Amino acid sequence: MWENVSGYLNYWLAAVLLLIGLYGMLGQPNLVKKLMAMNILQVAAILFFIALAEKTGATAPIEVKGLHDVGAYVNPLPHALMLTAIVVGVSTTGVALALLIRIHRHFGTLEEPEILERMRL
Amino acid sequence: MTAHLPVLIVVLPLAAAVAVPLVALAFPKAAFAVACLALAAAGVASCAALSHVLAHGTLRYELGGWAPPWGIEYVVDPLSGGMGALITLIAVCVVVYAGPRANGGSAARSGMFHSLFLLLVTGLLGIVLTGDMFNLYVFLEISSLAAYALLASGGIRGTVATFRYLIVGTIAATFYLLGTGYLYALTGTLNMADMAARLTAVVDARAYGVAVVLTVIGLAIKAALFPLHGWLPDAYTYAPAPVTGFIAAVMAKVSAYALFRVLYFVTPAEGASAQALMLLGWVSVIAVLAGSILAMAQQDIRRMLAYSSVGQMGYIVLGFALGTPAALIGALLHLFGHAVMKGCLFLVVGGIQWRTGIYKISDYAGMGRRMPLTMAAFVVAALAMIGLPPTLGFFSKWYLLSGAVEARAWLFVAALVLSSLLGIVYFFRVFEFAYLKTPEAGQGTPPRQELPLHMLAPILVLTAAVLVFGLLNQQVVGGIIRHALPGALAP
Amino acid sequence: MSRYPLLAVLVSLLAAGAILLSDRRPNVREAWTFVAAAVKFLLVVSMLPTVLAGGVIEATYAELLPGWSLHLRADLFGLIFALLASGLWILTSIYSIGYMRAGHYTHQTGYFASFAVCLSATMGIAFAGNLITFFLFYEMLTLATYPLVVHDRTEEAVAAGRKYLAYTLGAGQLLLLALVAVAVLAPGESFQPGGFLMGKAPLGVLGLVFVLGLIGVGAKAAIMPLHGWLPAAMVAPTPVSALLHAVAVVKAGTFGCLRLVHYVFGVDLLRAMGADTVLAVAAALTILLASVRALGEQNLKRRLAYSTVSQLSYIVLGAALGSTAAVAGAMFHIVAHGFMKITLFFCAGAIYIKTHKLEIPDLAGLGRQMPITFGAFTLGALGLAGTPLCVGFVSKWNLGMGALQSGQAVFLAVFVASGILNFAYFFPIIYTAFFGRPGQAIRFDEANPALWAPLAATAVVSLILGIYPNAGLQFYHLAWTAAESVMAGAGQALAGGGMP
Amino acid sequence: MASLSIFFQVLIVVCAVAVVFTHDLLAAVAIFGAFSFFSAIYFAILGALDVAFTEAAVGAVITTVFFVTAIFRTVRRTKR
Amino acid sequence: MKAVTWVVFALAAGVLFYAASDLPRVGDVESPASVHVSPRYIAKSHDETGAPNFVTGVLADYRGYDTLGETTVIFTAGLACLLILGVRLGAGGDDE
Amino acid sequence: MRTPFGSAVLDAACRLFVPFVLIFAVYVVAHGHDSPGGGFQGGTILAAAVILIRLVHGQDAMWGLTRVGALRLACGGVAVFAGIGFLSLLFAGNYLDYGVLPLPLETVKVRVVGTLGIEVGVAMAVTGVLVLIFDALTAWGEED
Repeated sequence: MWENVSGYLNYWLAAVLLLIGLYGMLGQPNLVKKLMAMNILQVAAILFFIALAEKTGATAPIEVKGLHDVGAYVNPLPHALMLTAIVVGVSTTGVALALLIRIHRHFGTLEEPEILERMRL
Repeated sequence: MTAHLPVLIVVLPLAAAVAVPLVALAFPKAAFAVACLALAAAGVASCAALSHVLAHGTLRYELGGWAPPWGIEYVVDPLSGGMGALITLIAVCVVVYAGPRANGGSAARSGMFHSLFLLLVTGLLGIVLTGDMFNLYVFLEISSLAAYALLASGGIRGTVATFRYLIVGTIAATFYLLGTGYLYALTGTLNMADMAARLTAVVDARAYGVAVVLTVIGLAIKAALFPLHGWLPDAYTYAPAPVTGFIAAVMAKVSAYALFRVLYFVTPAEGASAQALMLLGWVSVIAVLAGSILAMAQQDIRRMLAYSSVGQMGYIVLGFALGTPAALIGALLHLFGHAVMKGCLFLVVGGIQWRTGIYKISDYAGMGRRMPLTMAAFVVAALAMIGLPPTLGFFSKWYLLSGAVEARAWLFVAALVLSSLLGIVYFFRVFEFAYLKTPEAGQGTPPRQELPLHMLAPILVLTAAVLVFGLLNQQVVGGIIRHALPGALAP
Repeated sequence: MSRYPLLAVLVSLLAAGAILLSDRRPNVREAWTFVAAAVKFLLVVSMLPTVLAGGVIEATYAELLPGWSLHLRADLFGLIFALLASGLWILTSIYSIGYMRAGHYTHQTGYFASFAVCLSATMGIAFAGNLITFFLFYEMLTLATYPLVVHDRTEEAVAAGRKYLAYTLGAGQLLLLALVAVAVLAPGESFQPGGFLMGKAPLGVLGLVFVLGLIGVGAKAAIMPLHGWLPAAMVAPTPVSALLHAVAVVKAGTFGCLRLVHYVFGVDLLRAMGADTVLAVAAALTILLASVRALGEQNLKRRLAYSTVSQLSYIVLGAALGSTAAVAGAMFHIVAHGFMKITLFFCAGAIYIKTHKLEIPDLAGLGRQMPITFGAFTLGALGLAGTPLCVGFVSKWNLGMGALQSGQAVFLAVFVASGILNFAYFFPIIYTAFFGRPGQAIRFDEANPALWAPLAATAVVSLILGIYPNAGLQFYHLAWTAAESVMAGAGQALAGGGMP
Repeated sequence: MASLSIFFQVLIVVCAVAVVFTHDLLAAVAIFGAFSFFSAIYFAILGALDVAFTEAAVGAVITTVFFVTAIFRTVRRTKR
Repeated sequence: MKAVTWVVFALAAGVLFYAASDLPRVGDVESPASVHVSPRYIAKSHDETGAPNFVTGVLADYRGYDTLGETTVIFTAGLACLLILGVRLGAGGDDE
Repeated sequence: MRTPFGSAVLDAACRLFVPFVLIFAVYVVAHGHDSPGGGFQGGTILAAAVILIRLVHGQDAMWGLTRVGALRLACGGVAVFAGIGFLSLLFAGNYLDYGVLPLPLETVKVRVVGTLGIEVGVAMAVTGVLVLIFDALTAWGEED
């Protein structure tokens, strides 16, 4: 039973984080919250990729003298991809925060319903 | 040098984007020239690449000298080459239109504006040319971030709209990334061609279906396919004119292109992608009608055009969904044509707003006399949107219709015809105001306020393109688009 | 020579550009109109000998769709329409200038430019060698006419414009569908006498295509119930009503109808589908109902509009009857009705400019004050009713003969009944004008020569053509030859007969 | 090893939920930093040292600093 | 908005949990990802790129172009923030 | 920040701390090859150091990075990266194919040098941009 579950636990973790992130982004009225949820969403994607890279019994993808077996190292490709993804995440967060500050400067609030209400006026 | 054209198309605007802020600090006057030159150079490069591809077949480029699937590959085939040429053509027009004092006047700001514009172009070109799923994601993010900045550089309403777009866009990008992750998990590769070859073995996996769903949803959000279009109208409405002109013209189109790439060049024809296409077909029928109906309800001309874009994206996806050669030709021709037409329309509307502050349709009274050339361009482009001969819009609609008739998809036929009729209604409403109504009595005839040359010229170029490419559509179709069809359907 | 059709199309298009550029100089602007009209007419006439000798002048240009190029071809039938439209354009130009200046109209530049574009489109329709070329110019005509309909910028004009667009562009979409279907069934075919669709698809499918196409052209041809736009469009300045709504636009519709029936589908196919009867019945009903509606209209222009609706269906009925004489009659009626109806509209315009009256009771006594105008009106009206020695009689005789030839004598009765109705709605006008008692003391005299000269000319021409149908441009000969070519391959030989 | 993994998995989820449902934004940012930090550790457990390092530097430091800055510039509490 | 949120939420949840059990198990040495492209990175990275850290080898060399894209992304973000917030660059304020 | 958290203790801590951070950052960049780290991580740490200085000393710190400097650094970083790509084009290689650079070393070593070059570029860009973003977020009411 445990064997069955453990093999997919990481995927489920990623899925749960994704859902939390989605909920936060779509359901939370506060813009800062949305952005934090966005970061959680990105962690979910990263986690998913890292889980893909995993090999049972393998070590980190840095060469150890004398160990040349392919199965001995986890897959480095998803790691490289996720470094890029993290950078993308922080870039997006930065831009979003800039937008958010500008919105706050004008409306004095960060609650989406209030902003929409004032835009309608 | 020809061998290096694929990468030059993308890297030239990138290099210029890096240079422009520095140049703007040192020689404020030169920054605009650098931007123009770089885009022109990229345009020349993409046209050269396209003609080379048409003569000698697909051009592949191994970045870093690493053979795919280990390295990243650029693929210039007639489809991506054509898209590249289209993007650079419109980019050159728009950057000239924006002019050296774009966005608020100060040299540094204008330098940043142009730099971000170049980055946007870089991102879109990268998406178009890449043959690697993850590289596509990276360039999708470059273009998205640049687009967020440009869209928000207008007023506060634009900023709020952009924030919403950013949230939705990030969800879309994450979905795409996850879809890529699923595909990678199933095939172990990121290279599109390699992936296509390896996917046939796993078509039956549930994870494959999910991969397709995630990828398609991600790209459909970016392409603003109804009902995932929520971000689009506000974002298009409140952005500065050149930005909307460019983004409305090509950005959603590039996402649609990516959708086409994935569904026709990466995923196998049977299985989940076929079901996804069928679903997209039905969705796009609703999109075509809903977009047109919503467009009719708008008072703000920019919103009207934005909703019309939603409908027109439906046309394109409808063609993808039908999947017959004629329908695909129609969709791709419309991809091209709609970019030119909508770009032209938004540039006109933006120019009018810039000159007179008018953006309500009811305030357009007398505009035909105030800005005769600009409005003439609007009329031509609008007639093309409706799909009247001999404009480009007619011919793409022709192919879509004949594809739908061939496939005996009568509902699609009806949707296409109905949406043309709705298009007549909402565009002729503008014509009536512009040409038949006179402004408030007592104000006399307003003076002529034609746009300055650097704004007018790109508009007229795009207008001419609508007509010329319409009459020469067989050259475009026969020379490029036919060769751009996926293997089984190409001649 | 093979460039002439294209030149004939382009000359007025160029003129439109020149007219727009000479916005501020009315004399130069109108000179352009004249030059273009004259050049166009000469171009078209110079093609006549070749075509009469049995030749076809054609050229293809840019390929627009797979197999379908921009194909311009002057054949017998096309030339009839082209001669008529380009010839009448000269007269209408004179009339327009007089009318627009006398009526102090604004936006004249746009008016003349649109007019020129309309003529280009009409030429294109006449010379179109295949369906896509036809459709291209057909939509162009729709668009170019719109500014003319809404020329007055009044609420009524704008509403009429909307109605016009709703009918014509809507029908255009259906025509487009029919085109797409034809393109799928028989890719790249040009118009052929006798049609080319036989056997390309099951009859049911072809029938559907035919209905779509017929609605497409029928809206412009104002076949009931698609006629609603025509009376509404009468708000346009009278020269527009005269040339476009009596000749170019609606004739383009009927012309398209004939093209569709005889050059795309063919009589045999039509009969096989049973569509000929349906079409004939629809046309016959239109003839009668429109005549009755005309009786009820008190506005002169609107009465003329319903008369147009009725007369156009003569042509459609001729096409549907599908015997040589009927088709020849239909083709000749395009010419005949053109001359007669333009005379009537010119008269209405002259009356309006002079008196600002168009309600029929108000015309009382005007006939004696404006003898030329009302004399011409009488000639035109008599012709439309089919009085012998008038041009209307020639076409009606042929149509009647055609009805007998195809063994459907009931339609002869329709023609006769319609003739009586024509008398019924024209006679009161003429009677009121000549013998009515003027309601007020103001005396009017003849309008200026720019107005009465053209209408006198058309009236005289319609009289001459009634006596010598082949006079001048050999319209009658053209019509017969074209009809014979169309019917040559038809299953049941129905040739022969008709007028000497 | 498995129990360590599960411990961090639970921590990550708890932190994520707490981030979304905390009303004090500054507290939420603090929890978010912790969330990033725990995920970094978890990445390290999975053998992704580079990713862990980057996540720690970016998620736990830079992003958090950005959030704190932004919150100082705007408002600290959510309405609901 | 709320309804949309929940629909998206439910769909995403369903889709993700539906698919997860079909993926290669975490840690599977024979999964496509482990056997197709990546072995070369592990086996040859040191010889071909000189990087004993395979991730760096992949990031900076095999897929160096992605990293250029990544750098461009962050560069874009920097410019975007400046443009959005209208920050003046020079210490003296106006750089006209 | 117009109102830095300046205090004697913080100032001293900053003086003590920052040099180590800088050295560590350089180490991370340089050793990305054989240990976790690289341009991005190093750049982040550098940026963190600069931001620390900003926090303690405020915008007009004597040492640190001006805004224009940060922008130049950012542009320069990307330019270095893209420039190395162009250099490889110049020496008849594909874009970013470091192996072709004309250095008197064996190919693998040349690749290492090229990789190091781009890591430096990435580090510059990341430092510059993160500082720029921080500045943008903290620029009180400077908007035009």
